[in-house]
Amino acid sequence: MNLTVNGVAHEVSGSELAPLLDVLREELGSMGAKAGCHQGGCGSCTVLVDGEPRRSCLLPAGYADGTQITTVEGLGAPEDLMPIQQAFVHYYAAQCGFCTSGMMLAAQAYLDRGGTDDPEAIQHALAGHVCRCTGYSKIIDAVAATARGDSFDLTTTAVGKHTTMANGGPE
Amino acid sequence: MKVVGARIPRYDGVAHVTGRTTYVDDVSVPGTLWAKALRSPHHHAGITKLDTSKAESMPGVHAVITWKDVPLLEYGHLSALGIPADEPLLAKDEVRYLGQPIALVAAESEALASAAVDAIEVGFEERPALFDIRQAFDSESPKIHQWGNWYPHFEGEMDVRQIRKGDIDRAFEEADTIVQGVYRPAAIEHAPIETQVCQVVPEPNGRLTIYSCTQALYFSLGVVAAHLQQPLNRFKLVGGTTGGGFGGKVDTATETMTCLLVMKANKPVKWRWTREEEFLCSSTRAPWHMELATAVTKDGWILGQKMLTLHDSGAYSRFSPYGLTKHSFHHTGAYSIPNLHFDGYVVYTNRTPTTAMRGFGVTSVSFAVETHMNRIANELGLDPIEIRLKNANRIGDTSPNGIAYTDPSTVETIQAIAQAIGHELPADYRTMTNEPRTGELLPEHLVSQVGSTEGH
Amino acid sequence: MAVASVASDAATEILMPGSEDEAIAAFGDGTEVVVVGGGTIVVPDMTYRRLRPAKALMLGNAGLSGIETDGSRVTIGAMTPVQALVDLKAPLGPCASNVADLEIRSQGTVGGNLCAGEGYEAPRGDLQGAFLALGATARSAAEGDVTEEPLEDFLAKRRERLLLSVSFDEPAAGAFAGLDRPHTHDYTALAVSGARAHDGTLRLAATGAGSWGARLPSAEAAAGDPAAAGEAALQDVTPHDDALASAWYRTKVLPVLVRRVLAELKESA
Amino acid sequence: MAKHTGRGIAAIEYPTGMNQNGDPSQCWIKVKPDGRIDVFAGTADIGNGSKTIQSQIVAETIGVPYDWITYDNSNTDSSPVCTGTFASRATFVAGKAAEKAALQVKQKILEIAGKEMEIDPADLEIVDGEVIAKGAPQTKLGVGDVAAAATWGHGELITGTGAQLKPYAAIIDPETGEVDLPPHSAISYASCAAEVEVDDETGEVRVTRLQQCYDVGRALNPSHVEGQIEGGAMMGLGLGILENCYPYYPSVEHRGGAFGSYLAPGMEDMPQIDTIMIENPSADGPYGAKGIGEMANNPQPPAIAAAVYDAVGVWVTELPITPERVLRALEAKAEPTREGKKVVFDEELSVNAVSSGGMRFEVPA
Repeated sequence: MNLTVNGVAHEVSGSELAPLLDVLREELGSMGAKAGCHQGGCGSCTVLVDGEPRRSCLLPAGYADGTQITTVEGLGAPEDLMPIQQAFVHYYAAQCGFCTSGMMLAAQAYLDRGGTDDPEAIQHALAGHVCRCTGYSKIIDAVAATARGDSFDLTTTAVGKHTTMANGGPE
Repeated sequence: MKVVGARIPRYDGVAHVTGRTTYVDDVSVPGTLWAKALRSPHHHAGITKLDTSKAESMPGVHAVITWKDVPLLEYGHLSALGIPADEPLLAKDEVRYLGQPIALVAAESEALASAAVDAIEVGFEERPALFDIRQAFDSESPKIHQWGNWYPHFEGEMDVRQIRKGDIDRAFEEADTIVQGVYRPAAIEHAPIETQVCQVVPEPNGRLTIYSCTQALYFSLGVVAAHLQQPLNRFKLVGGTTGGGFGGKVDTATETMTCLLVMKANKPVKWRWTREEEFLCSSTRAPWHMELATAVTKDGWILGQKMLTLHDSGAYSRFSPYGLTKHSFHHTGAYSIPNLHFDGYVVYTNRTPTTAMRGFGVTSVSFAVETHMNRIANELGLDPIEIRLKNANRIGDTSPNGIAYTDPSTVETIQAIAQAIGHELPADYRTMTNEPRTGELLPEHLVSQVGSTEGH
Repeated sequence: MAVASVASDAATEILMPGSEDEAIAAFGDGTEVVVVGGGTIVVPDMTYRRLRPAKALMLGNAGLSGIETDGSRVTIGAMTPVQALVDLKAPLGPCASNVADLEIRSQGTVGGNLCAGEGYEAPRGDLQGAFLALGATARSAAEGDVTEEPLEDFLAKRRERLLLSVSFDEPAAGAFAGLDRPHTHDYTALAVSGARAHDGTLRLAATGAGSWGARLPSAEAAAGDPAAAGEAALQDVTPHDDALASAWYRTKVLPVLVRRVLAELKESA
Repeated sequence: MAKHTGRGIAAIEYPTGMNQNGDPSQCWIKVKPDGRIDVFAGTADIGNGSKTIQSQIVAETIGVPYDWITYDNSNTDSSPVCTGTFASRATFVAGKAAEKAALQVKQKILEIAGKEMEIDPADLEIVDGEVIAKGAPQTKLGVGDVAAAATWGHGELITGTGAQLKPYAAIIDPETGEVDLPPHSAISYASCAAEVEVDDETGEVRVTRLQQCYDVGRALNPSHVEGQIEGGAMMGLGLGILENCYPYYPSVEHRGGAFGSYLAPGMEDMPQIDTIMIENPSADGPYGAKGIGEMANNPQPPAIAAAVYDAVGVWVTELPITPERVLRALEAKAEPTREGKKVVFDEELSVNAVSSGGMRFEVPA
């Protein structure tokens, strides 16, 4: 099988029925996709296959033969973050970070197909991704801001949309 | 004050969004073996046979461990406090919950490790299992542990956690209404997206490096060292970056057993639980059983409360006694109740052992006391916000163990919510503060409970 | 216990046909063959060692994908992703959009969904009800023999035959009612599909009330009185307990969903 | 079909730090020759923000920019003791240890700067990475220069250590629960209003809005606190209406082993979440902080239960409030037993309903 991962071509032997996730992590040492469940239930292993978001724990590696695969490492590097990455930093949209790579790749695919900042559309697009930490609201804000084409100040983070600071807080 | 109070981005934010954060499963050490566990297929059974010889002789299998390999088989979550342990690291002659580990295998691939687990010969004699905590609590039910179904090691070797305050009989006698109810929140899975995982690497100097997802590096270090009867510096725990925990990763569920495999195989070993193991075998938030009876006056003063709490610890106690004690200290919720009678029991069942989870011991109280409060308001025909403000903790009011509150903000948070939902409060409720009770807010029945905040 | 390992099994022989004919030939009489559509069911079942097939027939390159319309006749290839159906009219469109989430719908196939074995924790085959309500036919092969027959007949022997496509006539009206299911990593606990054909034939079918989709002939017969039809539906199925809902609950709610489907069909008439 | 809306409220309290205390956290800090700060602590970051918050505390306390700090909690060789990240203690207890260690570092920087500048350290302060003479801000020396002088000139290592430990509060009377010391550090408070929509034919409950007010003590990083509160709200929603390891409790049948059968809240379960933060500083947490991470999932379940009652007139007191439980309650239309002044709900759930021995719940009347 020929898998091109983040622009680098690899020839991989082994079962075409092995989950792409295991091939990425165990054979190619690409650790960006996380093994959260191996059941298709959490979304943390999502990668882009020819630009389409796929659960790599469900996708037989043979079906990725000849494709271009993008993992989180294939988005921007730390010094050259893509807008969706900047948005996740600015909106404080990650806590433990374990779901983040899958969540961002699904979000990037949503943006690539022309997704808007409509919260319901974002919720629908990312519905199968479980985040146990954030309660999702900052993730939705981050995706919406990216869809709007906002630019992001990475020295600070955004004020929560529905927050009120009472009795003389910093805001 | 520029940094504190500022909306600084996460220290690890850029690493998270670029996939550079290294979790335990991302540590890649060549030659690492995979671990798999033989787990109990029964909720309660005697082990009649355990023969690992076939598994041990399989090519590619480097180590098999059972209870015989553990220097100190029983070391509990609360052993550091001098409290006796009740759970073996690996089952010896009895299994008390479905999924309890009996043996572990380290082999050259995950599939091979699974095949080796299947090759372990094990025999069981099934025993009756108890799941209804009310039945397990009943003194006439079969016993899960030899000493019975109640945890027996509270202070003074009592098998019940008690709170007694004021004169409960008088409170119920003087009440206009007594409202009783039963509250039962469910067992919950922590479900962090990262499952339980560790990787142990033997170092040339004889030390073991333990890559761990623990929420508590030093606690887990102590647990490993105690089971293995080694000094703390035999081990280096590497971690600090955890893919979610919510209380479930304080359990040190994988580290000790993986060390034992490494000590036998002298090769690195990784043990990553499947999501199914995480759901079916890892500890959960406990299901609780709480019965409340509250003595109230017709104008909404709470005179006294009697409570029975059964905390389902599952098969072993783990942190349950700690959780129940915390529960008892907070069992009045955000209110001042002068007369209390609380009995709480940690009850064993044949469920997966339960453990700490976000809000440990008090999430249950919040559900019981607050739902009960809403029922009381409803029964008395009173406004649920006003009855709360009236009974809310104030400066000088005392907790169930008689400690005075120094600066409670129950009143303020309730007022803020009333305003947010547009609930019009009468002037005297709108202007209330947390200042010490006086006048109409200090009826005769509350006088004796007021304490001193000095020295706290 | 059933907590198995995450491990791929190298022992499985992989068959990857490049056309429908090759697929039919590779399937043979189906002995020891596990058919892989998108992989969303087979791959995790293999990962957890619930399934260890001798042969796996991977259909990804066999064609078999696409939706064709010939007049009012619609034919959907077995390898068409579920996501391709979401914009179709009720009951199929709303039923398809209720399946899992976007990523799984885009990978999972119509054939895989229809032929899924019973789930070990929850019902599978969310689309079965919608296709049954449409009176769909199934084109399938075994031992080189290709036949087309009513979907119900095919479903009864779906392990022995290779599904190639399903066809149905566009209904005059269709409706779908399922339990609200916002957490999308979840199977349909219970849903009812209904369709009225241009000749006036009314069909109703349920998913989640039993191990797989079932027509509701008693409810169809009583359709003039929605309340009676709802109760009658209970004669056609044997609701079960699983992780998502109890038999008791399914028994309570099936009549409600039947009534809602009939109301929606009446509105669109 | 009939959908009904309802609203319910709840108010709660929750302690910061381990119950009964006795749980140490420690921190040590060293300064590199260019003034950059290395912080070592054993506080795991489980998403709760240990790395961020402790770095902020150290930067603020010493008086240097946040990006001068490196924070290392990676292993037990380099870090001192920390009991761990649980019991809402990471910010409060471990953060206090970091503050104490940073104060020592600050003092040493001032001492060496005093020698370099020939000014009494008491007359110096550190602002934004520079040591400044109080009242004469043009007289200054960079913290980097001070650290260099310490290293190359004075032969000193600038370090600081901090340990936070509140003594264990013992139960001195197990009959009454009396303790010898306050068993908590700080206590925090919250209230919540939940709005729901209930379908009375299917029993389905949707939470449409959560309005919540938390006394956070001091929001050391408001975005972070929001994240804890919002994440907790969704977990509380899960507790309230979705999650259950044992769907047929107390039976263990049909326990879900997958995200497809265990209902963790997803993005489409989200209600609107409004957060009000009150800052009522704690007496001894770092910069007045309290720990609110855990309590964030406590007030929603009772508020949701009350909202369901408001909507359809039934109390569901077993969690989660599943569609089945709502339908069963609607069908039963159970009224409490009223006898004299007693109003008794849920008799069928009581231990008294199954007791064969003497274990009953007796209430005086």
